[in-house]
Parts: sequence; structure tokens; C-alpha cells
Amino acid sequence: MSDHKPIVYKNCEDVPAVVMSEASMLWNKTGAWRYIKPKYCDKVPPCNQGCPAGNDVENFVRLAEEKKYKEAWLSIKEENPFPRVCGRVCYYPCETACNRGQFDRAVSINALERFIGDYVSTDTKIERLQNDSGKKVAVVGSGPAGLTTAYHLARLGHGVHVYEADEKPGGVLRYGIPEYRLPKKVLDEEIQDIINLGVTIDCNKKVGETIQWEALLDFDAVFVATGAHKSRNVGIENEEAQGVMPGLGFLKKVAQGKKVHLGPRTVVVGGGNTAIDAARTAMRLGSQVTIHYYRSRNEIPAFKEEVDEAQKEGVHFDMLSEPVRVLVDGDKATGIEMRRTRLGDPDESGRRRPVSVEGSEYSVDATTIIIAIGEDTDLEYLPSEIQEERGRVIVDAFGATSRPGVFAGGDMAIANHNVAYAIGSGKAAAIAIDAYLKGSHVSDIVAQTTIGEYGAMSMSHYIEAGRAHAKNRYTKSVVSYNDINLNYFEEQERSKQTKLELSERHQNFKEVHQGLSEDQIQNDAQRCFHCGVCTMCDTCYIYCPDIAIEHKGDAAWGYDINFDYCKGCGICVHECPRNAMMMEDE
Amino acid sequence: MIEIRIHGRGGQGAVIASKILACAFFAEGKFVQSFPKFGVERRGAPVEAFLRYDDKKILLRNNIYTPHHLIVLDHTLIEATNVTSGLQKGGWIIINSSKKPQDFCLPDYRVACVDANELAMKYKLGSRSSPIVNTAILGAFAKATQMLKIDSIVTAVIDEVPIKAEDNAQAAKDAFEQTTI
Amino acid sequence: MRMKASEELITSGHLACQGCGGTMVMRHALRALGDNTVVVIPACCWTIIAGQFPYSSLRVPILHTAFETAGAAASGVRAALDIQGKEDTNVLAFAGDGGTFDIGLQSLSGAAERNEDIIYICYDNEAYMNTGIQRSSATPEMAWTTTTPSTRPKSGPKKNMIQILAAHKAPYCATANVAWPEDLTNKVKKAMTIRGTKFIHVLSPCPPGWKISSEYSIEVARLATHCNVFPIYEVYDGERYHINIQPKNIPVTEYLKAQGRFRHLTDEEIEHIQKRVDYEWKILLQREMTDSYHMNMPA
Amino acid sequence: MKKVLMGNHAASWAVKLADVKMIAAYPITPQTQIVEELSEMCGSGELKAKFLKVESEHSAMASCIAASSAGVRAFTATSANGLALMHELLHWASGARLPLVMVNVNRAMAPGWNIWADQSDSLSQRDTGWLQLYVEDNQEVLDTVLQAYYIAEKVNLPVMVCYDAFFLSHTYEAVDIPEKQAVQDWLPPHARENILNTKDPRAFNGLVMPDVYMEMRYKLQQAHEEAVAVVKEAGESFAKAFDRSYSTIETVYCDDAETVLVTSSSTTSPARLVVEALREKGMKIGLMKVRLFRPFPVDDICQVLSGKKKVVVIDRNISFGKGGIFADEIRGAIANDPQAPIIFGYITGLGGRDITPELVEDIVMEAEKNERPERLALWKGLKS
Repeated sequence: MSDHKPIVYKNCEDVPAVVMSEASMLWNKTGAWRYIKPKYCDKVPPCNQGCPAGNDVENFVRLAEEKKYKEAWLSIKEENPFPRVCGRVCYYPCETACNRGQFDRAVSINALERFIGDYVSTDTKIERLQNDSGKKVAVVGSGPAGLTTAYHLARLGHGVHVYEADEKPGGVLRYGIPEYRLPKKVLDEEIQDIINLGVTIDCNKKVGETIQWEALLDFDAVFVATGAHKSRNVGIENEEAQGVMPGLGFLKKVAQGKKVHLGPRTVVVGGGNTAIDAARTAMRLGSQVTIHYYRSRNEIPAFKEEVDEAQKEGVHFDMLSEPVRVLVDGDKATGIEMRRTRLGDPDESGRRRPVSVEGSEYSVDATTIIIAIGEDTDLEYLPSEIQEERGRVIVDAFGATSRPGVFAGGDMAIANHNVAYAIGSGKAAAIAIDAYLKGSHVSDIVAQTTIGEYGAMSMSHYIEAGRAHAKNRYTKSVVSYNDINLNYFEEQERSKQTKLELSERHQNFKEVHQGLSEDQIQNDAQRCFHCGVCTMCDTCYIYCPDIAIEHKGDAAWGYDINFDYCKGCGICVHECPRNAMMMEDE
Repeated sequence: MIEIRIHGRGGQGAVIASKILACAFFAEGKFVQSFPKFGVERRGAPVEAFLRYDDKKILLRNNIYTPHHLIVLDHTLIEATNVTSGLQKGGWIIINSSKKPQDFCLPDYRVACVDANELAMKYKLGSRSSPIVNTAILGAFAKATQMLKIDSIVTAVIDEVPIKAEDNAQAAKDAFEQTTI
Repeated sequence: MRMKASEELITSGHLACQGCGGTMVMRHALRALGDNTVVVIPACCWTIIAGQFPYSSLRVPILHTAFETAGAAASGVRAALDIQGKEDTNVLAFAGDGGTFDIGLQSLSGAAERNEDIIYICYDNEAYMNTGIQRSSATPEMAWTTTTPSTRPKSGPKKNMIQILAAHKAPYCATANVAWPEDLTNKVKKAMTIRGTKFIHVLSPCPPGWKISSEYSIEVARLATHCNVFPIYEVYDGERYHINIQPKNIPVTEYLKAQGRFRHLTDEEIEHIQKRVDYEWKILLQREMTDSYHMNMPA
Repeated sequence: MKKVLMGNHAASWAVKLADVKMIAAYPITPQTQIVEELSEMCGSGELKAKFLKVESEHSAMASCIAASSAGVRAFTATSANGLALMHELLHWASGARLPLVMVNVNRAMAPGWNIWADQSDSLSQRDTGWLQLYVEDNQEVLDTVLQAYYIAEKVNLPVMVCYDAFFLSHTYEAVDIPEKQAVQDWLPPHARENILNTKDPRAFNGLVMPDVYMEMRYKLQQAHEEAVAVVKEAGESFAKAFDRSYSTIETVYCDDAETVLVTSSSTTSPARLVVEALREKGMKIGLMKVRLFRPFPVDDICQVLSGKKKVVVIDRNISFGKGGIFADEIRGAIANDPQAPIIFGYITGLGGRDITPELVEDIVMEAEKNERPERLALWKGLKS
């Protein structure tokens, strides 16, 4: 007798004498009782939205939790060629966004990324996703943006030729970030992954000098990402004196292994990351260092952690002071005259504007003065048809410039000057260039590939919208802290990276952050809420009063809802710890 | 059909005595019927039990009102209750007493006595304050009435008394010997 | 413990309301018990949930029995199984609060006193829900039901069934809550290893009766424990107490305000309930503590 | 083996011989010795059964229902208020079609408290779907309890064996106890389908909707109707095995009788004496003992009574507002017979009052004297 059909007794004789069941209740399709129905839908975790590079953060954390480090690494590499770089130098907006941060402390995503990268990279090769398209793309600049574009385009099957003005690829990664934060070996290895994909990196080729712009137009598309490496001048007296140098220039020289003589006392002017990097580098070269910044510690734009480290390492901070003029003895700088500032009203960035305090000038002795108050782009080599504004190339969300076929990214095109944004812009451009080369419209895929509200792009969404894990993800619905069912989580300590002993940081450039151990990684991976992403935690399954939720099976991921029986009570959705479900109308 | 009534106090075993006697008659081929007075038995309170035997199936289903014979387990009951109520003239009254039959003024009846208390003590049946006399007195019944053999009583006692069966049987035998008529 | 729906001992298509807690209790209990189980169900919501003749929503045998007889009927099944050599078959009496706290208390007491080798689960939805929300002695103080209107809500506190069973020296008594399914299944598993009468009292939210939206079923049940209204603990041999879930000590008002059946409560009344809850919780803590001074009865 | 047994112990012996596996009981006078004896038997191991000492008759019946549902022979015994307490579950047992056997020692219902013979307790339960047999002596107690299992398991209905308080329950008579092997040969081992079975899990006694409830009740009635023949068959086959025969009714001198005295239970015994005596005096009187009350053996009764002049029914029971229940049942049974006799319904012996041969004769002679009864309920033996 079928369990799914009601039993009909035709006549009196048919009716049994004993009140005994003959079949199950499965014939009774209680799905008809339902007003609204549950649905599994992966949403955007705030970390994913927060990652400018478009990493599928939640995914790699989950894979790490399952000790699938290789899969985790491949997941990052799908979006970002630089897990090891980012795991060291990113200022982790993902962690700032992490909902767990409101509960106890954010998951150590950055350190997780680094662990995964370091754990896996040397023995795994990245594959090209598509066969050779026959198209050729020129990439100008081998900084994080350029290399990212090159990487993705190569994976998408295009021929990529990178032009690099310096003698080695990497741009700011190589010349702007000191060895103690990003060992060159790590960078080289990640760049090698890109080269292994068939990307040609042509060094010592500077557009406008060793190669002409017009030559680039022979390519099917061009991506320019030459960064912002023109250090700004303060505009004070004697700024050109000997012993005064730009921050980035200083860092580059050190990175190139050139001897730099600082003398015993170095003054750094500025509060950005370059300033801090310069100060800490100067420390390591044996100089006493003081940083002068014209706002207070609260407004300093450098990463807080870097500032803290600098302080611990012995860098002095002289806040609320602005340079007035360089003091010279002949053409040699001997010090700098500073002036006190005080904080006034907030400016458009929300930070309080420094106001000079007249008559508060004072002198500081210095053998070297490093000016690190920001960098500008150099757009002179670009033809006029490519529109610019305030020193930046005007681009759309995907890096398309005003000239068809020419795309731009990185610091020269976007406001946020940091590695993760550069990588994000490179990926966006790669998507746009691929679409351009295929003759399709980027506008069609914006919704599909943009994760959340901040413009991060997902390569996995682009290349395989139908891929199982990405299938149901609502690219705009970001899970907030209030969406999390906190009943399912308990406070748990965040894993802390060990750092190089202070005593070991002088006279060398050993890496300061030592990363996390596997146990620590596991601890933190387990802390992840997996906001908006089904982890098959079984909460929905176990609470379903109607046994209408079923595992897809041993091999497959996720659950099926049996709408024949689901009564639409909504418990599964309400109880989902991570808001990976929703109710929708019938 | 012969009807016998047994008088005792709650706890003395009047009902068991009635049953043992029934078993003894049954063993001699009689139809029997034994039953307590249908009531609420309380320890120490006067109780009655009944016995009918006959050569054919007994079809009466009522209390005995005019017994042929009496068994009295406690002679104090004779003063306390109207034991002879309904007793047919010339019937036997078997009394547990150290007294002699002539000490009881029961002119219309035949009286037999046995000191079943003493026998109970002798065989350590029950306690001094409440000796178990229901088996011993049946020996006296057999002796006095001669309605059945002492052997039948002894066999019934052994079959029906769960503990100290042999002592009880011996008490009945002794009583058979010691009955005064 | 992952199971396919087809492996679960309760089937879909049953006749429980949306969000029914009692259904979850059965599901979790059977996950632990397995198919070598006979379920005895007196009159209660499950009389209906199990499905009408000729159907059943369980894949284990059910004996539906009269309202007041769960303890006795389970005893009878136990006896019959034992005499047939089926000592390994679990007998689960599965009764609502009415059938346990009220009309069935006598037969439960009898079974517990005889220490019948049964597992008795009371799924407590705190009123006669099957007949349409009438008060039972499990109804919490001041709750609305159709027989305790909000103008005259239920007077007096809920009967303490665990104490009653503990007084029988039942070898294992426990409370549980559908919001902690694993705790519940573990308790049932533990009960299976203990001979004698095991009593598990499970708080089972009833969306219609508690006047909550069905999706809040688990959340409200969870609040009951975190507000100390329904602590989760075990009592071994009627004497040794062990609290299993540390509550978050949330004010009762959170729990009460979540439910329509308490909507009429004034601040003073809530305060009164809070005081009683605090008091009972303290007593429970003391009982748990007394454990360390407990003198075992000589063997 | 013949033994002098009280009626209650005759019941216990039958339970032992029937190899009952589960007994649940609660004490109540005058039933108690049945279960005391069974308790001894279980204790000594001569009866391998589970004995549940439950906390009420209600639970006794609930446990028996459950045990029977789980596939074993179950037994309980009760009286009067205990039976009344079971009332709900009596319906449950028959509705579940369980072959339970219960002894009810007929005792008067309180108040006032009265522990003596009276059939009103079991007759109040006549509509619960149980078979009811009323027996006359201790031998019949034993034989009927055995037959009760035979019948119950053939028709899947519970059977109540009823006999009078004290007149049987506490009265010792010689009882022929059959050999265990002979009983086993006659009463097949208990084996039923449709029981609680974890290998074939079914739900029993669940919700039944109006669309089939009536059919199921019809089947229950059918089973009762079929049970009349099964009771006879049980009696006949019992006679073959044990040389004592039983049926739905028993008649004495009815063939040529003009007046038939109708009795049940222990009242039949003195009635036999009376009928015998009156026959000797030349009166054309017969006796009909009604043994099976539910199902009511309408055909058997009508066959005997049709064409008789007068029927005198003695009832140790009463349905208040109507009269004696046996009399009423007989009236109802024969109402459509064109040759229906005049029926005199006498109520007597309530609450353990003796029914002596003199009383029975008084009743018969009064009925003989009057052409028709003055009213439905005639009382005899009231204090004048």
C-alpha cells in the first residue's frame, strides 16, 4: 500500500474491526497549510562586502575551519592573486566589518588569510580557467592593480603583457612596503604564480620613455595602473636641502638595497602609512626617529597597529606639530622648525582640522628629514582623450576610461590608496576587459558580480554564476549584526599573532608579524558567524516540526525543503544562526 | 444435610476450621459447603463460620440459621453472645475450655469440652495471648460427634495448614484423646 | 546525529499545528530511542498529531490510551514485553501536561512508585491545548487561558512535577526544553541506560496557546530557561540535583512580553512573578549545592 | 484433582491453568482473594506471569489493556465500585477488540457501603461491549474463566465472569481442577496478530472519523452476535475435554412447563430445589438459568419461553426507574413473539440478603396466583 495515497474503504466489509493503522500520514500534504515559505539564500557577509579585493572571506574561513587549506587558498586565489601579501599588508576592512566584532572581537581574518597563503602556496599551481582567447592585453604598471588585472585576464585566457618602469615587478609592494612587513620572497613567489600563468612582465619599460603610448594601442585592450608615487612637497623653505628626502623615495632606495645614510636623528613629517613605514625603516637603520604629525593621535591615518608598533619600537611621536622650514647649514639640512597646531572644526573627512598656533615655533635637530605627507599620480604620459580629474583618471566602476579599450585602476584611478583597493580595481578591470573583449556589456553583470554596497567584485560570480556555492547568494543583501541569532554563539577569545621581540627589530628587517599557528587558526575560524551563509549546521533541520527539511545527500551541500509538507511555521528561518534563510510569499 | 456453625473471635481461625472440617468431610465422600458469616471480620470481635455437608450436591446459597451442631473456639463467647441461637435440640456443642461439660448450663444440648488452649501452648501454636486452637478443637469434634474419622481431620489439617502442619495435626489427635463429654 | 527524513521515526504529514513544540519533543525522543520502542500516548495533542485511523505518523508502534492512564498503560506494555523476553524494547509514555500533572498523576505516581522500567516524557505546553487552551495545573501563574480569562488569570504557581517524581525516588528525573534538542536527546539516551522510572519534563511551546507567532516557538522556549522560568536540570534518585544549562538570568519580562497569554500583566504582577522565579531558582541552586553534603543511603 | 476451594480461589486456579502472562489488580472486597492467591502463585513461580500491583482498578484495567495490546493473556478481577471506576476503560477494551478476561465478584454499589452480593455493579456495565457470563457455583467459576479465554480469543472481545459475593466468592466447595496439560490441549496458546510489534509498527486506538466509526461499531455488534455461537461452542468443546457442559442458558423441566422460573448466578441453586419440590407436587414448572447475559442469547431464550404461560424472573439487581434487569432484557427479547408469556419480574436479595428456597417458592407461588403482575418491578423480601 502506498504511503502517499489515502486509504478508501468502499464498503462496510472493507472497514477493519480493529482501530489499527495501515499506513503513514505521508498522504497528508500539509504543505497546503502554508501561507509563506522558507527559502535558503546565502547573503553577503559583511566581511565579504568589506573586502575591497572582493575576497570570499566567509568561504575561505569556513574551508580553513574544515582544514581544507588548499581549497581555502584556491578560494582566495580565485579572487585575489595575493593572499600572502594581503595577509601581511592589508589593513583588513573585513575585520572592521566583521559582525563578530560587535559580539566580542572580530575574527582574525587577515591572519587566517596569511596562514592559508603561507601554508599552501609553494606546492600548488593556479590553473588557467579558459583556453587562449587569442586576445592580447597590455598592462602598464606591475603594482597590485596591474598584476591583479594581468592575473585574472590570463586566467580568463587572454595574452597579457605587463610593462614595468622599474627593474622588478611589484610596484608599491616591492618599493613602498618595507621588508619587515612584506618579505620580498613572499612577493616574488606570488608574482611567480602570475608569471606561471603565461603573463609576460616587461621591466624597465616606461611609457613615454622606453615605450610609446601608441604602441600600446596595438593591443586589444590596455590597462593602466601606474600608481601614485610622486611624493608631495610640503612647500616649505629649504625643502630641497641635502638630507631632506621623500618618504616613498627613501623606502624604495632601502628596498633596492641602496645605502642610505640617515645620521643619528631622523625626522619624519606626516602621519600616513608611508610615514610610519619610513620611520620604522629609519629606526631599523639605526637612526633615532621622531614623527611629526599636524593632528593628534586620533586622526592619524596610518593603521593603528602600525603606529603602535612604531611607538613600541622606539619611534617618538610629536603630534600637533607642523613643519615651518627646514633648517640648514649650507645646503645640508640640520633640523626643522616646527610649529604647534591645535584641532579646530572637523573637515569634510570628519577629522578635526589642524589650526596653526602662531608663535609656537620650535626647532628640532635632524640629520635626515623624511617628508611623507602623501603621494600623487603622474598622468603626463596619458593622451588627452583619457579624461582626468583632480589628478585621477576618470573611470567607471569597472575601470573603463573615457577611451574605449583603455582601462585604468589602482592609485591612479581610485581614491583609496591601498593594496586591497588596488587589487579590487584590478579585478574589476579584468572583468570589464574580458567583457569588452567578448563584446558583452559590463552593465549586464554589475548586479551579479558586485558584492554588497561598496563595489567589491566577485570573480567567481563573474566566471561561473551557476557555481553551487555562489548560486543562491543575494549579492546585495548584507547580513547585519542584528540579523545574527546570537543564541547560537558564545564568547570566545580571538587568536593573537605573535610578533618579533622588540629587541630583535633593530639593525634588521626580519618580519615583525609571525602569523598564527594552526591551532590558533582553527580557534578563530570556529569563531566565524558565517553571516548569511549556510554551514549545514542542522539548526533548520533539527527544529523542523514537520520533518520537511532534508539533507541534499552525502555528496551535495545544503538542504532541500519538502514543500509537500512544510507548513511554513518559519522556525527554520527564525532560528538560522546566521541568517542564511528567508521567508518569501508563496 | 448437616449444618454446623463455628463461633470464634476474629483471628482464631474459625473460617479455617470450617474449611478444614469441610475438607475432612469431603475426603469421606461428602458434598460440602463452608463459608464465613458474610460480614466484616475484625480481630477479636465475635465471628461465625458455617459448614454444610450432605450426600448430594448442596444447593442452598444462604446463611445457616438453624445449625445442627456448634463449635465454640472460645468459651467466653457463650456468655457474651447467644451462641445457641437457632441450634437444633440435641445438637452437639464442642467447646474449647478447661472446664467440664457439666460446668456449662446448656440443658437441651450435648456438650463436649477440650482444653485446646493448653494443646496450642503445648505445640507452640500461636501465642499465650492468642493461641491458635482451630485445629485442636476439630479433634474434639470428631471424638464427640463421631461424624467423621479423626484420620480425616488429621489429613485435612496436614493438607490445609500452611505452617506447623504436623504440630497442628498432633494437637487435633491429642484433643481427640482428651475430649471430655 | 544526521538522519534522512525517511529514517526518522516520525513522518511528515502529521497533524500538529505550525511550530508545534510537542512534535519536536517526540522527534528528538525517538531519535534517541530508535525503532525498538513502543510509544504509549494518552489523550493529548498527540492523539491528533499521530494521525487518524487508519494512519500513523510514527514508525514505531503506538498504543493510544485513555487520558489518565499513561503510567498504567506503559506499565502494562512493559510487563507484557518483559514476560515475552523483550526487555530491550523501550517503553515510552508520552503525555501532555494535563495527562501528567492532572488526570494522569495517579497512574504516573503508581508507575513511579513501582519503579516501572519506562521512560515517561511529559511534553508540557502548559494548558489543555488539544481542547482549546484550558488551564491545567501546569499553567503558569497569571497566564491567560480560556478558563482563566485575563480578568481572572490563573492563580497560584505551576505544579512542580519534578519534585513530585523526585519524592517517589524515581532514579532519573530531568527537565528539558525543545530549544536544546541535543540536551533532550542526551537525556533520553541516558534514561535508556537506567532501569526504573525515568521522567523527563519537556517545555513545549504551543504557538496558538501561548499566543505567539509560530516562528518564535523555539525562541520563547529558550527564553523560558534563560529567564529561569523553566530551569534545565536533572535529579538522580530523587536527591542529587544537577543543573545542565546555565541561564543568562534575563528578566522574566522578556519572556512574558513575548507571549500574548501574558499580555494583560501589570508591572506589579511581573515583579511578583520575577520574585517567585528568583526564589525558585535560589532553591534549585541550593538543592544542587546540597548535593555535596548528601549522605547516600546505605546499600 | 478435586479440591475444596473458595470461589475466588477457583478463579485464581483457572487463571493459572490458562497460563495468563500478566495480572494487574487492586484490592477490593469480596474479590481480593483471587489476586492474593495469584500473587502467591506468581511469587512461588508456579505461575510465570507479571503481576502489577497497581494503584487503582482503573490502572489495573489500563495495564491489562496495554498488556493485551502487547500480545499477552491478561487478567484482572474487581467488584462493585472498582468496576465502576473502570467504566471508561471497559469501553476501551472492547473498542480495541482485546480478548481480556476479568472476574467481577458481584457486590452492591455504595452508598451505603455494602460489600454483599448484588448484580447491579456488572449490569451497570452491560453496554460497554464486554461479554458477561453469570455463574452459579465454584466449579462453574473455574470452568467459565477458562472458557472465557477461549471465547474472548475467538471473538476478540473482552469477557467478564460474574459471580455472587460471599455466596460463591468466600464459600468453599469441592472443585474439580483440570490437569494443566488437558487445559493446554484445549485452550490454544495465546497467539494474536495486530499487537504492538516493533517489527511491524502500527498505531492502535487512534482517532476514528465519522466516516468509519459507525462501521467499526457495527463490526463490534456483529462480533457480539457471533459470540453467542462461540459461547456454545466453547461449552461443548469444554464438555468434550472435561466432561462438564455449559451453554448460554440452562433449562430444567422447561419442555412441558407452563411456568418458567428464570434465575442467574447463585440464585439458581435454591431455585433448583424449589422447582424440584414443586414438580414433585405436580406443578408444571421449569427453570431457566441465564448464564450468558452479553451478548443476550435472545434466540435461545425465546425458544424456551415462547408459548409458556408465565415467566417468573428473579433479579438480584435493579435498574432504577424500570426494574429487574434480567426481567427487562427478557421482555425486550421476546416482545415481538406472538406467543410471548406474561413476565413477572421480582427483585430480591439486594445487598446480600439471603435468597432462601422458601423465598423463591414464595415468589413462584405469588406469580402463580396472579394472572398478571401489578407492575414491572415486584419486590419480594422487603420488611413488612
